[in-house]
Amino acid sequence: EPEVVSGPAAEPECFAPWSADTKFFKFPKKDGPYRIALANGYIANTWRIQMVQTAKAYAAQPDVAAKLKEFKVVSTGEDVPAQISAINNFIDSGYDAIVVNAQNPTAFAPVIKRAKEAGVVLVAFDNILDTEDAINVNVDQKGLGGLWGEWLVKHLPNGGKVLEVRGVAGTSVDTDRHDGIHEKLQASGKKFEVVEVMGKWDDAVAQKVTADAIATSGPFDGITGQGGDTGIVQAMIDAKHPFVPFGGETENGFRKFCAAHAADGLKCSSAGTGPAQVAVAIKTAIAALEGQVVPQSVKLPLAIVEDPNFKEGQDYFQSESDNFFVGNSFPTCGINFSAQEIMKQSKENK
Amino acid sequence: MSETAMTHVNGRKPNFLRKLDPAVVTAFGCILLLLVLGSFYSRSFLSPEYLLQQLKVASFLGIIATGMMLVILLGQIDLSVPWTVATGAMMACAAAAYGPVGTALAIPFGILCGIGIGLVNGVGVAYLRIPSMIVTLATNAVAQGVMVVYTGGFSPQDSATAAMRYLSTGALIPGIPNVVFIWGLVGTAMVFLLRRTGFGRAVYGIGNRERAAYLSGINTRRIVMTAFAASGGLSAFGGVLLAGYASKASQSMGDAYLLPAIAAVVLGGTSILGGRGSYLGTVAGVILITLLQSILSVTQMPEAGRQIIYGVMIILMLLLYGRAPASR
Amino acid sequence: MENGGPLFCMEGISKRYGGVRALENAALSVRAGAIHAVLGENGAGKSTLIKIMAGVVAADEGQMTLDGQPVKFASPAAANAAGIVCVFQELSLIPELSVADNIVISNPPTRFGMIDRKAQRRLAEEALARAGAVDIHPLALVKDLPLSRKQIVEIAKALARKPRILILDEATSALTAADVSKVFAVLKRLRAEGLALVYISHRMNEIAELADDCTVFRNGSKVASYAAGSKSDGEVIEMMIGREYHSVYPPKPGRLAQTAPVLETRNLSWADRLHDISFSLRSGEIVGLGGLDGQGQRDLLLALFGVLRGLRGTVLVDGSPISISSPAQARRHGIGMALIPEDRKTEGLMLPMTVRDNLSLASLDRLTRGGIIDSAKEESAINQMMTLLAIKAGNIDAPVGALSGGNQQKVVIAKWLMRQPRIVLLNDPTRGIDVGTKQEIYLLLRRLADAGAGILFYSTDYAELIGCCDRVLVLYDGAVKRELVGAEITERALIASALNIPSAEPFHQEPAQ
Amino acid sequence: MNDWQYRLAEHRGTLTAVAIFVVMFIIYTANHPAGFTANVIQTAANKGVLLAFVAMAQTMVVITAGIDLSVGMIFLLTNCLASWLVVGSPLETTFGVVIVLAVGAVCGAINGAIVIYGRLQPIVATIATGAIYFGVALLLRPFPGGSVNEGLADALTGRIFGVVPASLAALAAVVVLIWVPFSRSVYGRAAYAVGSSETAAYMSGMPIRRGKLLAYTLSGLVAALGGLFLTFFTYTGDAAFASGNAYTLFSIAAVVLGGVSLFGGKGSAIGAVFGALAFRTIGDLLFVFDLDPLWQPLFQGLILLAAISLGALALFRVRNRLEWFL
Ligand SMILES: Nc1ncnc2c1ncn2[C@@H]1O[C@H](COP(=O)(O)OP(=O)(O)OP(=O)(O)O)[C@@H](O)[C@H]1O
Ligand SMILES: Nc1ncnc2c1ncn2[C@@H]1O[C@H](COP(=O)(O)OP(=O)(O)OP(=O)(O)O)[C@@H](O)[C@H]1O
Ligand SMILES: [Mg+2]
Ligand SMILES: [Mg+2]
Repeated sequence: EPEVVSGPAAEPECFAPWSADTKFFKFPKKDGPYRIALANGYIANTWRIQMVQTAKAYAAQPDVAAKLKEFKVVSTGEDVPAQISAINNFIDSGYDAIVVNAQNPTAFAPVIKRAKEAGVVLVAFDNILDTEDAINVNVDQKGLGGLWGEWLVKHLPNGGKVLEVRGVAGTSVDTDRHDGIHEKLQASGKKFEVVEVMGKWDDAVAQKVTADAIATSGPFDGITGQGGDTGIVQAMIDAKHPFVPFGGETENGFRKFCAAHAADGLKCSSAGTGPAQVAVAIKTAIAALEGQVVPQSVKLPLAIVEDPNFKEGQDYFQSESDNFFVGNSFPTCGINFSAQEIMKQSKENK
Repeated sequence: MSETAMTHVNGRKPNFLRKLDPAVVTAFGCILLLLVLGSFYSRSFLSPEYLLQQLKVASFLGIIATGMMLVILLGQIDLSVPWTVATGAMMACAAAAYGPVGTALAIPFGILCGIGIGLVNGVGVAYLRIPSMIVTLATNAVAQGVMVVYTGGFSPQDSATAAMRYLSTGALIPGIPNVVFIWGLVGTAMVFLLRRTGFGRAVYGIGNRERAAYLSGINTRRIVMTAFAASGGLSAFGGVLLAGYASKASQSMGDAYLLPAIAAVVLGGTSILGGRGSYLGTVAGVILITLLQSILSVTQMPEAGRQIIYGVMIILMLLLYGRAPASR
Repeated sequence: MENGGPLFCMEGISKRYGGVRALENAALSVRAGAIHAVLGENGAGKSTLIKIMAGVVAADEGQMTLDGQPVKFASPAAANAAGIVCVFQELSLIPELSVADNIVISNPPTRFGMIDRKAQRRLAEEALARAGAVDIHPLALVKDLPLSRKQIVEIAKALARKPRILILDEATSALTAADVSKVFAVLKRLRAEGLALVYISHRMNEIAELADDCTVFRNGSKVASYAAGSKSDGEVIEMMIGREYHSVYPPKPGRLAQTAPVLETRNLSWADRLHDISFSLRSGEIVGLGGLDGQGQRDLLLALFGVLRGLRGTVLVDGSPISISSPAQARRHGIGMALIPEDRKTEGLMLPMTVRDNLSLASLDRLTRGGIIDSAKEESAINQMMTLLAIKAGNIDAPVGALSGGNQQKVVIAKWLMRQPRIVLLNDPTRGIDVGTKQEIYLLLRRLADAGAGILFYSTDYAELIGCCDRVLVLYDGAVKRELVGAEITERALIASALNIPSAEPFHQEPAQ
Repeated sequence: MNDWQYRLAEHRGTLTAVAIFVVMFIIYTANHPAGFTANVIQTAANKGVLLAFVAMAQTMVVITAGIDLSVGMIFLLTNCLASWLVVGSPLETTFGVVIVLAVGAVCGAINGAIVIYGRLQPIVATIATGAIYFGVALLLRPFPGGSVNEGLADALTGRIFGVVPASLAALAAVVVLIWVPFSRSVYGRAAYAVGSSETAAYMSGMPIRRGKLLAYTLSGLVAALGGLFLTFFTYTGDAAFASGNAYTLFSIAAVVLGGVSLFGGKGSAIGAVFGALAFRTIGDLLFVFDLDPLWQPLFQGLILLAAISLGALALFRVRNRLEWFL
């Protein structure tokens, strides 16, 4: 049972409250070292793999490792009940804290109740939980969409035709980002015509639907993509579509394109929250177990790079995979992973 | 099938008419209908650029569906397509990391990995007699597992080689993407295989009744295994080309190809029970599915509506020509 | 009962399958308390006629009356409800269900809406007993039974439905004499009980024994109806085939071939089904396999053809021991073996494929060069076979399933003859084949033998063994119990040794009848 | 052979599934930090029961020699519907449950009608209807949300007398009230018969269409029971495409592990239920073996491959090669 206290949090820079009325928790202090579990859902995409790698890398850092008795990761796939069961199992097995990238924000009410009763600290990140009873390490998805929307408004002062490549239908992340974009476009008062297609956050799908959209509804004056942005740019190149302002995610490949074609008009805003946010979630969990004050809802800073600031070796990595997600640093939390560190981690572990 | 066959029979139709299966003709009719319907929404649906673009996108599905068709003709199914596609793409790109030799061998290596998965499927189905639906499901899971380990293991190379890019996006003849030619080649080879070779006959025979084929002295197990290997190889080749199209390989590349490949083959008039079907039908099915997906994706309606229309359209088209004959 | 009008009457029945005219203005009239035999060569339309009668297919034209009232059956269930029950030529048993399930299938006993398994078991046992097959376990799965047992189950199933009109379409074709006589006893009893029976068979002796009335069909139309016994066999056969008819069997060569054996087995054993079988087969010789059905004859053929695993003993071809582990090896050059399987529908043919494809399927290796089919060669090979066996097919690009049973069987034989086999194994190849065709097949076998093939010939029809074979090996319980040579091959000798009656002496003294 | 040998042969597939499950579950609980406790079993049961329902639904179609690739989508659709309707007063809740089940049955009946009267091949027909059902689910729940009668939900996902998981009891009740009467009814037998040999069934005058239609309809109904339990388990509705697809594919795996023949005519939903529980236990084994997270998917794949290959052992007993082709 956490005690609801008043702020600020222990590391106010890092554990920034979501909003002014965010509650602060103080859990009863437990003696370390702790047993912490990560209940991941889907695993088979680069973002998730990178996230798991980052989690392991973070847990292996000497100062963190010293506080951990055990760090266990289980991936249960797309199936929500399996993830719920995983958390139940972690509770029954006596873990001190459970970090979760939830497959569904609303489905965990019963298990949150159980965690609370058992005194287990539950921290959600990326896909967070719709609750006030667990700690959420939050990405402002709607804010992210807003950022892209603003970028387009800024670069298309007279409005225009915008291609919006959305994510996976039926998810709250997709809905939030979409709403954010449209709110800003509308607020501008300019005339924007938006063509929507579903890119499923996947380069191949996004490339295909973009190609179709360009062929049938193009050309566009601006583009925004929630993911699969490398594929979107690729489709523009294939279709010889002129480069236009683009608000998109943080894929390395996308940023490579942005850097290379900025001069031709591919003016990008690349923003998002990399997989490294898992480290913040783990850090929050440890802080909570140590009895420090933490906000119920932590607001993660967005990693933003905008034209003309793309720098090789820092904002993107020419020699790394296109699928790699950049934006792995949260300086305010002392978390700073380089691409190399993450991708090589398990090799050294062997 | 053979051109000199006219002697024996009374009143046979000329060869070209006899070959035209009404289902295939109707399928092509549906394609035209779709385009006309689409053109009400936007004139550009009839533009040559759009049509070529669709043909290009259809080629990937076409190549994958070719392998699927071979397996379906045997009365089997290959559910390992998604991760075979991904494995082919990822391994081809991975090979490119190993210097010029690796780059040169990238494409064959990717295909070879697919053949490997196909062989496991084939051994499971032909020699261990496990239903294909479940072996291929399991190998799909294993391939996924291997790729996850691989991606996480060490900084993987996943950019397509220049050759892969050329195959997918280049145009030997200006205007017509190479990949369309490749599909044409694969398709021609498949038609030849099915119609003119002993292997093709045996495939149809096994699909109709494996027991009788076995008792006819056909090495049924080897043929089934070969067909699965070919399906794996073609899926992986599809993956390699997709990687060329997208300039890179990624994990989820193949997800969007399993159900459409099955639907395309069946929409083309091939019986899911095996032993019956023509490649031309599969071509029609592939184009139908590609067009349908494309048209739906650009119409501005909620995803729910798209899904419903997609399902209804497939059922309507099947009802139009894909029905089993009435039994009385 | 005797003096009543016809119970069931069909008139002006026509049925077309695409371009094929199966029935043209056909008629049939059956009366209660009598057995009505329907005769006709393969493809005459007998099965089609009774399928219409039983509601399986719908006629294009024509009327049917039952008890003088016009009737139309929308489905087999409707015909059943009217008391018409049929034992189909193609078995209509459900392979994955048990014998008991199958017997009560159309009208199972229920309690509280659920099938009452005890009652079902009882009914099944009764029906099996009535059909004279107490050896079949009601819980056995149908798919595990040999064909002859399946036929008995099928008959039991029909009996369990308490029909008014019972139709048997070649229902005894796979049965041995012993089983047939049990079934006949049942049929005669049913006749006495006042049922109308329609009986289709190609075995003239069965017709002679059973029938009261006969109707002959040719080319989809009725040729004649007559009271049984009023015409000689020869006349009947000429009506059926529409031409003159001579002795069924070709003459035997007289003395035994003295060539070297092409095929020999020494102490061949398999599981608990085959025991120490040793025999030899010379080229130019037709050796019969006799005995009751299910005494290991089929297993022996399969064993020789490389289908069975775990064989013990030796098989020699041309004097050298070989081991064959698949049909692919068995048919190989140097061995040149062919097997005409038992069940043409599941083992011999791909029914939906064309006649052409079926014919060349076993010879693909010979018709291809570098894996590619040589169309000209294929064409000529097919034409040769079509003429040689006089296969009646409207269109060789039509599915083989559209041929009549007899022509289908010819396709099975033809596809193997195309390879010019040196050793031919035949597993009851004339089952369900009309006399005309049979005659052609016997002639063909003899010609094959004369051309140097060794033929091993299993038949459930003793007359065939007597008429065709130079020698007969009689199997009992998986072992060769007796070898009959030349004039020793008589019906009595066959039956006696089939039943494994120890002293076969008396038969030797009597001259063959 | 005597009676019991025949009966044993009849149920061999089911018994094998039970054996596989028991072995796996023993390995699991023996290595679980919390051991064989009511909590652990309840957790496993709640997760397993969902797939068990879907697998049971799949079985009903598979015995007719069909396949239902929309079963996961019916599961999603009914979940989304339940998250709207199964709330409020007991009367409203009951009403909601009835509607949800009826909608599931209608979905199943639509599949059946298309396959039977439209004479389409089940595999594509259900790919298409699956898209439709998913579309409707998405209309109902554009994003996750909704609620459920939590009292009922907790009761049905909790424990009876503190020991027996209520969800297991519900599953058993469904088996007894739906599967057993169906499989022993005339229509159930017709469904089996159609799966084994459609022509023979037709020639024998069985009510094949009604048998098939009933099988498809009940399949939809049971899938809806699964969707209902998903709602009880998660308190929400969620039209997650990937999850629906996963359940469809898992149900095929479960059915095969449960000894049901994909060629139709053979097997039992009870086998499929144990197949589902066994399949779920594969996932649970991840807890008790300390595997690198990235190796987990491979481990699961390999176990599945191994489990299905078990059936191949029977091949060594086959002495007549023709038995390969049954
Ligand atoms: N389903 C079908 N499709 C096409 N043609 C058919 C079909 N069934 C029967 N026929 C044709 O109808 C004719 C009569 O066939 P039917 O099976 O009635 O003959 P039958 O007298 O029973 O012969 P058999 O003695 O060989 O069984 C044959 O020429 C056959 O090819
Ligand atoms: N294998 C088959 N061979 C021939 N006809 C078939 C077959 N399968 C189905 N049919 C069709 O089935 C129809 C009747 O089937 P049946 O009587 O078994 O169904 P039912 O359940 O009684 O249907 P209903 O409820 O509509 O009366 C026939 O009209 C026939 O067209
Ligand atoms: Mg007949
Ligand atoms: Mg009816």
